[in-house]
Amino acid sequence: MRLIEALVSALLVAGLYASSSYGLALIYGVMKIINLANAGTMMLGAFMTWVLWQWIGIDPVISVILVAPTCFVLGALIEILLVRRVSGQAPIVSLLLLFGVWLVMESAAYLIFGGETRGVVPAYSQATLDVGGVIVPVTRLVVFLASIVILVGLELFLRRSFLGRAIRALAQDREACALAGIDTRRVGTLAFGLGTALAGTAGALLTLVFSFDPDFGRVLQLKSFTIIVLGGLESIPGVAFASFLLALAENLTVTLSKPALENLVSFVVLVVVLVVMPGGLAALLRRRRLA
Amino acid sequence: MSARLAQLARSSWIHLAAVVIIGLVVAAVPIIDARSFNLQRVAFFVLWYAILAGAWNIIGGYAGQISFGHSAFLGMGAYTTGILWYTFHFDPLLTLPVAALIAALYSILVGAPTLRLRGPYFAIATIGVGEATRLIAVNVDDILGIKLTHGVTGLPLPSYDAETVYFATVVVFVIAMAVTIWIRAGRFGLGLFAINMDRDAAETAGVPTARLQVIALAVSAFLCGAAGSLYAARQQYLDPSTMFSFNISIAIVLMPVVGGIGTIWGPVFGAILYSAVQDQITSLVRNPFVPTLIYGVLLVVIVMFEPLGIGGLLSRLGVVGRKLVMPRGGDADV
Amino acid sequence: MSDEIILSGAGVSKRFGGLVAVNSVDFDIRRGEIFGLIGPNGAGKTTLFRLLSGVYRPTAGLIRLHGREVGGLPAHKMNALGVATTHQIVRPFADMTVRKNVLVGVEYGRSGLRGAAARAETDRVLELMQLEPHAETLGRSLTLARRKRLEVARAMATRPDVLLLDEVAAGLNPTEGARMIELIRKVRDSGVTIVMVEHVMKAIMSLSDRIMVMDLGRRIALGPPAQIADDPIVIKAYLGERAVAS
Amino acid sequence: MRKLSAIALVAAFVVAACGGGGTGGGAAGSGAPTSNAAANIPDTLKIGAVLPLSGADAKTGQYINDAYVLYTKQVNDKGGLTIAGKKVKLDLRIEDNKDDGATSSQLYEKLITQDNVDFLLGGYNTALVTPEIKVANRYKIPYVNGGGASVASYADNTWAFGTLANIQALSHTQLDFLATQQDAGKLPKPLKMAIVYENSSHGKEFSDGLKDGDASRFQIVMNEPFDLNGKDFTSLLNKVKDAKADAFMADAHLPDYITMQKQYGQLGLHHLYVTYGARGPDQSAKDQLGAATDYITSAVWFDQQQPGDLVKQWVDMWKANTKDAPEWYAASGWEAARILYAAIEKTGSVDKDKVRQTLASTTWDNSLFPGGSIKFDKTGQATNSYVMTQNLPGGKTILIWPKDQATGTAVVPIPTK
Repeated sequence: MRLIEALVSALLVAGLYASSSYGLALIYGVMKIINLANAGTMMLGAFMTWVLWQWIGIDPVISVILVAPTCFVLGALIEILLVRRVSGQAPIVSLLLLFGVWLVMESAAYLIFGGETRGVVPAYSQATLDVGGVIVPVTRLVVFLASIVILVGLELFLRRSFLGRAIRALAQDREACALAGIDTRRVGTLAFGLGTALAGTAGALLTLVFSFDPDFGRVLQLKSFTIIVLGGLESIPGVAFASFLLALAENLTVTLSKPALENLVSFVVLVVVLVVMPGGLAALLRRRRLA
Repeated sequence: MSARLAQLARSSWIHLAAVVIIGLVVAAVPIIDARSFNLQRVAFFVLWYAILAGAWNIIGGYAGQISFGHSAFLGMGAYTTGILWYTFHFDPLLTLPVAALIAALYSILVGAPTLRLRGPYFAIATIGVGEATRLIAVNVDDILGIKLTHGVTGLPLPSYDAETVYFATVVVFVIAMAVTIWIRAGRFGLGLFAINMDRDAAETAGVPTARLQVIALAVSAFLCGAAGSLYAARQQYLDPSTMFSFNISIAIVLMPVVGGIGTIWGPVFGAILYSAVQDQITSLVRNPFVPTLIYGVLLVVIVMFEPLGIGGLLSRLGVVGRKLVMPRGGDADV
Repeated sequence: MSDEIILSGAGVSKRFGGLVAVNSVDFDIRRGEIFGLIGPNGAGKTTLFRLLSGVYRPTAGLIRLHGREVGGLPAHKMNALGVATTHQIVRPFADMTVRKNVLVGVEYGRSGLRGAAARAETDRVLELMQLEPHAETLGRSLTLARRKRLEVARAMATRPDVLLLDEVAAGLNPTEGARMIELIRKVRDSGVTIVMVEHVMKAIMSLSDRIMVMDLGRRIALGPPAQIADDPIVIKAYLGERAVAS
Repeated sequence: MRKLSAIALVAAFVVAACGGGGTGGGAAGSGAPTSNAAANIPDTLKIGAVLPLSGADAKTGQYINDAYVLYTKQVNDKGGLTIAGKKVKLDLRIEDNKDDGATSSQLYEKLITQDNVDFLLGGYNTALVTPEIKVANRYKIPYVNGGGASVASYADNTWAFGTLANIQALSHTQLDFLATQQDAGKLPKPLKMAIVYENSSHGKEFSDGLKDGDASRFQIVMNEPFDLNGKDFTSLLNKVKDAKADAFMADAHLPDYITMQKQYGQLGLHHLYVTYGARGPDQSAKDQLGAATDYITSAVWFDQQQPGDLVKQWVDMWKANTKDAPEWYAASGWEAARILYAAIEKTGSVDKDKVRQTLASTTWDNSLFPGGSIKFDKTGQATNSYVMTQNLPGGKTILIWPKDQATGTAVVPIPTK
């Protein structure tokens, strides 16, 4: 298989993985909790897009304008009503809590939409482009470009805006922020809301490529864990880079050995990365800063 | 020696007695009415889930290391018995100790490196281990080129007397509960609770945290392996997507957490609730939203308001003595 | 206080990436003495402390306990060799009763006691530390002073030869402070060598037989309290340039 | 006080366990064949079935569910079955296994032990049917299914029967068709095939069947399994593109077929011949994929365009009574119910072993399936031949095999876009 084609397809898949991991990375970076409800939010985002497409005929990419704010509000509510109450306890408690939230989201989707697999078929769903001899599906290209836009937008937001800097500060050292007069609770809520909005946006975009049901996002979320641990828990570009690494690793596994082992690679990478970097990158950095 | 401490020793005997009574009552069912197939089916699955939940509780409840990959050990046990039975025609229940041992050894292989991780990181690592084990079981025949697990086609097993498996399950249930009670009352349990409370402080108080966690996981995996062996003997058909499924791993976490994490009877409450919901309630409504909603809401409520789980809720209503479901960190008496 | 050296360090240093927290420090601690360790914030006191208790592994240098090299052993092994420690930020087992907190020390320490004997020993330690009225309260609901005593009790329960106390008097009001000092003296009289990190000058000066002063990871002075009090280098490190000149 | 609560707990435990028992208890007849069946024929006969009514295969499960319900209703409307002269109503109970193998076998066990069903209608999807057949054999109850085609499911089985012929025969049918296209000069000889199959016994048998093709006519350039219910086949399809094969031979279930064919189109792949085993003309695939399903051929156990009045009447009746398209799984569900009930009537008793012998020994005529009749071999699986269909642009599907029943000429090779 020509190298360029492998690279291009890995890039496109990396775009999928990255967009579904930004939300997880932001929430972990700031709140130091693993948001298991990320998959649930992606699924809800996908269904919202399906409703908008099915009844009002809005294209998935445009539907993001409606899906993202709704998910932001949903995320803010989850943080205020639930996550904040257990923030004092061990991080595993918030993980179990968000796992419960994910199950509730899944049951809501089953109740409203039933169990069948659904899909969104915009006009360009079959269209392909010939980019320098490599045939590229338009839908994946759209998702790839969207993930670039999200990457740049998020970086600018975190670097330039006041709120963005507050969020990054919170990620570094929550106590110091509180002492410096930052309303850590409000920033926490906004960060969680933003993370959930990113997950909802990813869900909306992924409808272009995947069909989905209430159980959607489960395997994808496991890959996002690998990505946020591998790529960097506070750096958004790190997430994009790790997504590419994982996509390439999977691509090579399929090409060189058996396609059935594709997911095995991502799970083995997950365990190895965690064990080799105990406590993940953040703990490594934190331990160095502690002395 | 103050009366308080005497009571401490005596109280674990009460729980042990309760376990033996339950075992005898459940074992009497087929003796009283050999054709009560439904009662035996329900009782088997309640006991079977209780073994898994109780085993998980040792590492998840006592030591506080939440594992989302326990189906790996269940599957290891089931397939060890399946392969020994199918290929070498051993009696499945005789292979049970071997199956449990191999599951325990596997847990040491994957546990030693991952147990160093903390809280959420350990949880994610176990998800990775669980899924990786499932995919290995699916593809091992192709990788090694030998007929071991028969991959996705599943391992068909000869028939076996259901009643023998039933009694074996009662025995394994009593042993599993006895082990969890004995650990909790003893020095080993005290060390695990210390790890659960604060691993670094425990380490400086002389607790060999790494070694204790590996042993706790091995005991937990041993019991899960035994449960896997029982399942193989009863269902007489194994396939990797069922035996190593993420859904079972989730159930094994849900039962003790919702039932009452770290307590003796929490996993049993959780097992009763889970099999009641799975068996009776899901067939009332032809939509999976009901079981998922029940587990989701219960999990959120329990984690937020009553860490002692249903046991805690019941004790608030006075149904069950508060002493019976003591706090997470162990207690003055058991 | 005999002059037999129980715990010593030669060229001990600890680096975190580029940051040198402890920079090749030599020291020797004699059996039965109270050895104070003082210095401005960030001088590397806590890091040295954690090197001794086994929480950190030294980047270089040797730590000897009873003459045996022990640098880098994990905390529970150091405890097994007789080095117990308390923590700067108090860390009781929150959901466990005071009794069980101490029982952990007894059963996992060097007493080797089990079952009823272990429970008896727990009572003894509780009485020694005046904690038996609170035996059944959970660790999380103790006052700061009682938590600090609980930490010392748990450490003493492991029957150490050397007890490392990390700012055990900090945050206590005068009466509690005095009571803690009295307690430390009682522990030392029971034959335990004590190494103390402390900012409360009254405590460290009145208790210590010898004091080591650290600044920016280096040892800048070692000697009896009186000699340390008016050592110009120490004053400069603490109070800055002009203080020395005046 | 604690002693009291410990006892309370014991009682609660036992009650909960019995509570699950429901009407179970020692009801006679459950789980073991009764002796003098001829005399005590009950007024109503309980029939149990467990289908995937939610999850990935919910669409297909619904079709089979409707087939069972409709046929049972028609039987009851005519007063029920006549067993040894007595009119017996049918009480059909269908449970949802949510597409999970463990749940499915547990629910069948529940139907047998708690609801005391007398006979069983089968489930759908090989991964679920195999454990279900194990339960039927364990409890010695006749089980007739229209949704399990893999040979592996029927290994050492005596009590289960499947109306679907095995998958090797499906592959052989396709090879025979391809041979005629090669002889007509429409396809190269040898034909380079890229085989991609779902990682299940169903998929393995599809791939093994294609390996039986004679080497001078067929050359396998790629043969890879993929994980079921996958969401992304990009790397796999890129490998297919790299194999430069003439024919793309895939075997998948409905959800994977839809996802894979969508990505096949998106990645701009093209082959002279494309098949997804038994999937192709499915209405829900056409809805979701539109033109992407054009020219796909499939070998199925039944197609509405088969000649004969029986098929025509059934298709009209089906369209009149359900909102589902007359797909092959509707027909195979219908046949399963028809044959089970006919066997009970023919045996003239509810004795499970006698009904089993009738099912095994009889050739079931006036069947919807090709050849008009179904005969179960000694493993319990039907041995009918397949028909092949091809989707044409505009959503039409034509019958292309066997030649004498063709309703149009197959478009081979597939024109490049």
